[in-house]
Amino acid sequence: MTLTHCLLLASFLFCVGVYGLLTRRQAVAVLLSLELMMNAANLAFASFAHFKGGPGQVFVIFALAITVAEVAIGLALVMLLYRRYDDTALDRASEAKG
Amino acid sequence: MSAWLHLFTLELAVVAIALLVLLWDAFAPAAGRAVGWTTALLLGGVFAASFFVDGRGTVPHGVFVRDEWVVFHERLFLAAGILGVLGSIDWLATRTPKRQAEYYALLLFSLAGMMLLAGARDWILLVTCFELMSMPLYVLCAYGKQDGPASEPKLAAEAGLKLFITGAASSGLTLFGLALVVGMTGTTHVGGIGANPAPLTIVGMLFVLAGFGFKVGAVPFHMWVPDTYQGAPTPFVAFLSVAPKAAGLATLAIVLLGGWSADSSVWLPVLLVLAGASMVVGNLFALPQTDARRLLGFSGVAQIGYALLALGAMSRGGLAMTLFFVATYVFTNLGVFFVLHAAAEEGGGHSLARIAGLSRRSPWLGGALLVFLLSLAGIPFVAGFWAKLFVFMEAWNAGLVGLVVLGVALAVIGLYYYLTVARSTYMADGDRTTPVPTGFALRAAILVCLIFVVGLGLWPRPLVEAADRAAAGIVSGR
Amino acid sequence: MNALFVLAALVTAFAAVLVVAGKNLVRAVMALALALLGTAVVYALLDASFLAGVQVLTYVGGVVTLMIFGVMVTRRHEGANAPAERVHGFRGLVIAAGLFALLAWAVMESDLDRGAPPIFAPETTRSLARSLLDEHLIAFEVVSLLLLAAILGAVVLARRRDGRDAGSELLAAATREAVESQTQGEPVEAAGSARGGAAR
Amino acid sequence: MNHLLAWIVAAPAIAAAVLLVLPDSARLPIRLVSLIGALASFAGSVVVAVDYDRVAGGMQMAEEWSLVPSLGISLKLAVDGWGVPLLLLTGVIIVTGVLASWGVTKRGKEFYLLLLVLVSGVFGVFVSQDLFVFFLFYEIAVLPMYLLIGIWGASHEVPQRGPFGFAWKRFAVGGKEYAAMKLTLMLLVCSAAILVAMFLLWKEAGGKSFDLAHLEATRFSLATQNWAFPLLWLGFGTLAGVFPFHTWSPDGHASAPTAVSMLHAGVLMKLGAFGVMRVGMVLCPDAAASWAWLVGGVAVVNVLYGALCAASQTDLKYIIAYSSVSHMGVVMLGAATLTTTGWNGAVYQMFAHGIMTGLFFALVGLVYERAHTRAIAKMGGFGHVMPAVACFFTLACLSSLGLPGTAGFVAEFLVFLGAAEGAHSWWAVPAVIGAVVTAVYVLRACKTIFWGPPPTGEFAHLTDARSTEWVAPIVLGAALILFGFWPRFLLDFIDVASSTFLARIAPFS
Repeated sequence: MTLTHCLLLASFLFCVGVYGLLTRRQAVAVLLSLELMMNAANLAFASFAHFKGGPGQVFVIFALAITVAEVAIGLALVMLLYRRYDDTALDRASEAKG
Repeated sequence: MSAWLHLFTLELAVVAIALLVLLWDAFAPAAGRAVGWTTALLLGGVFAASFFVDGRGTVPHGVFVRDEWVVFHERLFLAAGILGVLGSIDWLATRTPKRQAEYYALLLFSLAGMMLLAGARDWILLVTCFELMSMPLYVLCAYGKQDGPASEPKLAAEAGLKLFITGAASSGLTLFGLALVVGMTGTTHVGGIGANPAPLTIVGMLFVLAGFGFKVGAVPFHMWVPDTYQGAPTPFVAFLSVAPKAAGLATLAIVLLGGWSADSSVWLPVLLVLAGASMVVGNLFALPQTDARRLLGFSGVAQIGYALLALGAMSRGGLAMTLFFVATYVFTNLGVFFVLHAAAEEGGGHSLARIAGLSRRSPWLGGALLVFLLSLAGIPFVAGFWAKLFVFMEAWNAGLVGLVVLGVALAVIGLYYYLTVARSTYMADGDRTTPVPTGFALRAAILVCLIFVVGLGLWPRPLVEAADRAAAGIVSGR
Repeated sequence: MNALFVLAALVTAFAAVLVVAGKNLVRAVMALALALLGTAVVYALLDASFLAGVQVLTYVGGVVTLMIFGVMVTRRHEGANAPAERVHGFRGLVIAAGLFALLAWAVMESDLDRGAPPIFAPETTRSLARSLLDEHLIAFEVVSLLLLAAILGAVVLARRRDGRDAGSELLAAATREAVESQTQGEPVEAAGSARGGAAR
Repeated sequence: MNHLLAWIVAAPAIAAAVLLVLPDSARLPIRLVSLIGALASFAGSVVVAVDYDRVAGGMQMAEEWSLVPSLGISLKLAVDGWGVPLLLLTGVIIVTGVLASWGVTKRGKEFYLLLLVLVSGVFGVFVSQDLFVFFLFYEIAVLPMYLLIGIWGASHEVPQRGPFGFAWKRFAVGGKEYAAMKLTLMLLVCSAAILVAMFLLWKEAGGKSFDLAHLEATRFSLATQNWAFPLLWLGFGTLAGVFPFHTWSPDGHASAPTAVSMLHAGVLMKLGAFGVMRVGMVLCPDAAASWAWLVGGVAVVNVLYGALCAASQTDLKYIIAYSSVSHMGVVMLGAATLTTTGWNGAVYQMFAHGIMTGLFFALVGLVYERAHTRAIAKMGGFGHVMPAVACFFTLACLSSLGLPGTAGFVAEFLVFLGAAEGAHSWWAVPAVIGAVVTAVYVLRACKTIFWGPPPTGEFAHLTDARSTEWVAPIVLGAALILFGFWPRFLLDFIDVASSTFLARIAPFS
């Protein structure tokens, strides 16, 4: 177990999240992908903190709080959209031209 | 109390107003315009106080610095906030008379986030302030959800979700990038990056920049802009289109010129490419638009390109002129959206045909719109001219001749679509002839914007000097 | 310890892939929970026991529950078998793979594992708490504002004009559906899965 | 009198500001305020002409306010020998223009407001001694055109023909909105070019000041000059109708309402030529000398091509508009000679053509208001029903073809003389041919419209000029003859300035 390994794992998680973000078209699934990205960031913070020291963990605490707030807002928006469209597929939610 | 609390007087005041408004509504729900006017007046008081509160200093550990830079931004954001509140009063009072307080409270939270952001010199504070600024915006974007004409609430919810997803994704990018940067440098201080040529630091910083790029709506992170502008309630779009962008640019300036200037050879090409691409894409995509708000969305992308160009000059003068540009853009764009809102309010929809014959119906509104459009286009004797001019000059001085020529050429293309809007206003005949009904608050907001745009056009010197003082806080020397 | 890390890493990565690859939203949420748990194990291996605890409590306990709630609210018609629609699959794959290649290159190039371990002062839970309330006090306060704004925003979004909240609306919808399906003599779940299968 | 120049520039603007608060319905007050603003400027110009010391020459009546010290922009006003006749010209044209458009009823307030703002800009250009302020005023003079043409203009009524007729219809070519947009965009693209050139010069002169005197004192490197001069030539020259960038001008002039056509063809195109000479040639003398072959060659093309185009038009306004292109070619030709005689001729031609074309457009507007057509083929024998108009039109035609005794003769004669003196004496030949072609088409137009058998049918009851309509023909016609017989008066002013400026160029040509 080295820093390189941990960072590769974090990078992998992040890129999987990016892939989901780009390809999934259900709002909830997009939220899940976002969670993966945030989690990857936290893992990277913690890995650096363990192997190199420094202020990684305290950053994770703040990142967690931010994530939680984002999830709350995100889900509320998803529900709102669902009420409007009876569906959460983003492609159908496309009144805007362009 | 600690010795540094007075540095946050204005921010605390803004938060206090937000809480006051919330409590007022909780215990004595007030319909009508009382809440809005109170908020606006109290914010006005805070704005006035900013000229008397003379707190300059640094918080222990250097996480927050209040200097001329912060003072300038505080005033800019407060002005945008006051105008944003003023512009919303009539709309809220008629559309959602029972649900007004939350709107103002959220707006004020966002405002507090921006004001703190300008002084943050620590990654953790920077990120949390950024989120405090963004989070309420997602909600406000969907605020008009249950009201208005048939197609509007759907658009508002969709706009909110689009803004949220791009915003959250950019936060994810920023955080991951910061993980790498903070890990490599071992400090959360923004200035701690120094000259650190390790690939991981550079990749991390590029991630961070991409995250901020989303927020300011620069190409290629601009795709949310037109959709959101079209969908969200117009008085809010007015605020959204200026204040967060100004805050995002301020952050970019802090990070790039304040923290990472040692490795400018890495990010400068990226920044310049983004600036050029924003100018090109924004101006060209605005051409075929028929919805005024989408048109202004792309125009906003183009304007960000000009601002980034001045930032790319990497000098005190360039930064000062970025600030000047942003400040004029704030007043101009607020004004444009307010006029559009006034013109479209009675029947919904913002296609260019809606404002046909506006100058016949309400000559003052039409004239104001013309002035704002000319300012966006950069025509002499309105503020936007000096803004563009200064930006191009500083970029020229920094040797970015090619981009300046490109920018000048594109500015002319920009003129075409701004004139198209002016043509609808002045030459086309609309189906109505009665004056546009506008509330007092909205008229006041438009008037204030107008005074600033024309006043700065005739006498730009005070703002130039203020911007220069502010820029000295980030970039020392000439 | 190394074996445990490899196991946790593999589980986490596999679960992450499941999150974005699966067609079933509920399973995707469960996979996310697994990925987050795996991450918590890695935290524990990284001597970040406090983080591991927080991860399990807030993430797995809170966020995932919230997600499932969200799935349920928005997917009541199709039950658990919501089709996961997907667009630009190839483009997304290219971008993600490119990004990973860039990151992996940067990680390898930076020569991270050489030199003495902790270069900077290590963090303990005590130092964590201290820096949280000393150096980062302002950020801490800002986060409290942020959470207040988030709560306020969520309430604003979820509330309807007539004053009913999302919960009562959900309840009403579920009741209506149950009544409908019973009058058709068909259990709710079966209807959902049948429709989900058709969509597939 | 203190700040005389500032008052001349400000008077129309102040009148415009007063208009802003007047109600739309107050027709007469609106017109009176406009007229007073215009008259005040004109009176100021006359005072300047009287007070200017023709023997001493140079910049006089200077005044200065600092505007943006960090860039060295200041509002510095002064008048030189070239400025005096052009101030007089502008004053005359705006006064007669306001009177000629006395009958504008559609959105009258806004019309006069924009007209006055535009004139303010024109006055400003002629008296600015700061390059940047020069540019600012130039922009003010150009921009209101968009609305003036777009709202009050008239669309082309002769149907589009020819191989590209369908395309012209598709893009509404000939429509007033098309004309307005084309004019504005072309001129603003050129403004951008001017701006770039300005900054090239400013930077090399030390980046401290835009003061023209300061810039003149700098000898710019050849490379800078060779970049800046073509930019300035095309930038300003487009407004002067330099071929092939003249295409905005016929469309714009033909679409614009009477007073705007008068101002635009009469004064605004002169801004372009003035800019090329005052900024381009004076600040970049070496480049001006080395590019003179091109400037002059294009000017010759202008003269000939404009005349031929005018000869083939069927729309009266287009004829006059193309004749402006041709006559502005004469101005540019005079400028390109780089001789005192040629420059005197160029500036004199600016004045003479301004007066003449103002008279033309005033009369065309008058005819159009009565006959409601601009197609020559439909008209004929109008001289029988409007004899005075016919006389004045004939006078303008005679000046246009350069008949001795009219101002046009003096100007063209000086230019041709200058061309013969200069380095490329063959220029005089095609230019004279152009003058001959001009004679053909103006006389033919004049004959078709005014002379011949008396009109019948709908045109039988046309009337001659009335009340305020008399002012423009009489004043402008008198000026044409006066300055045809007494060129000394203006040439004294012009000559002293031309010699001063040429002194910078002479050693290099």
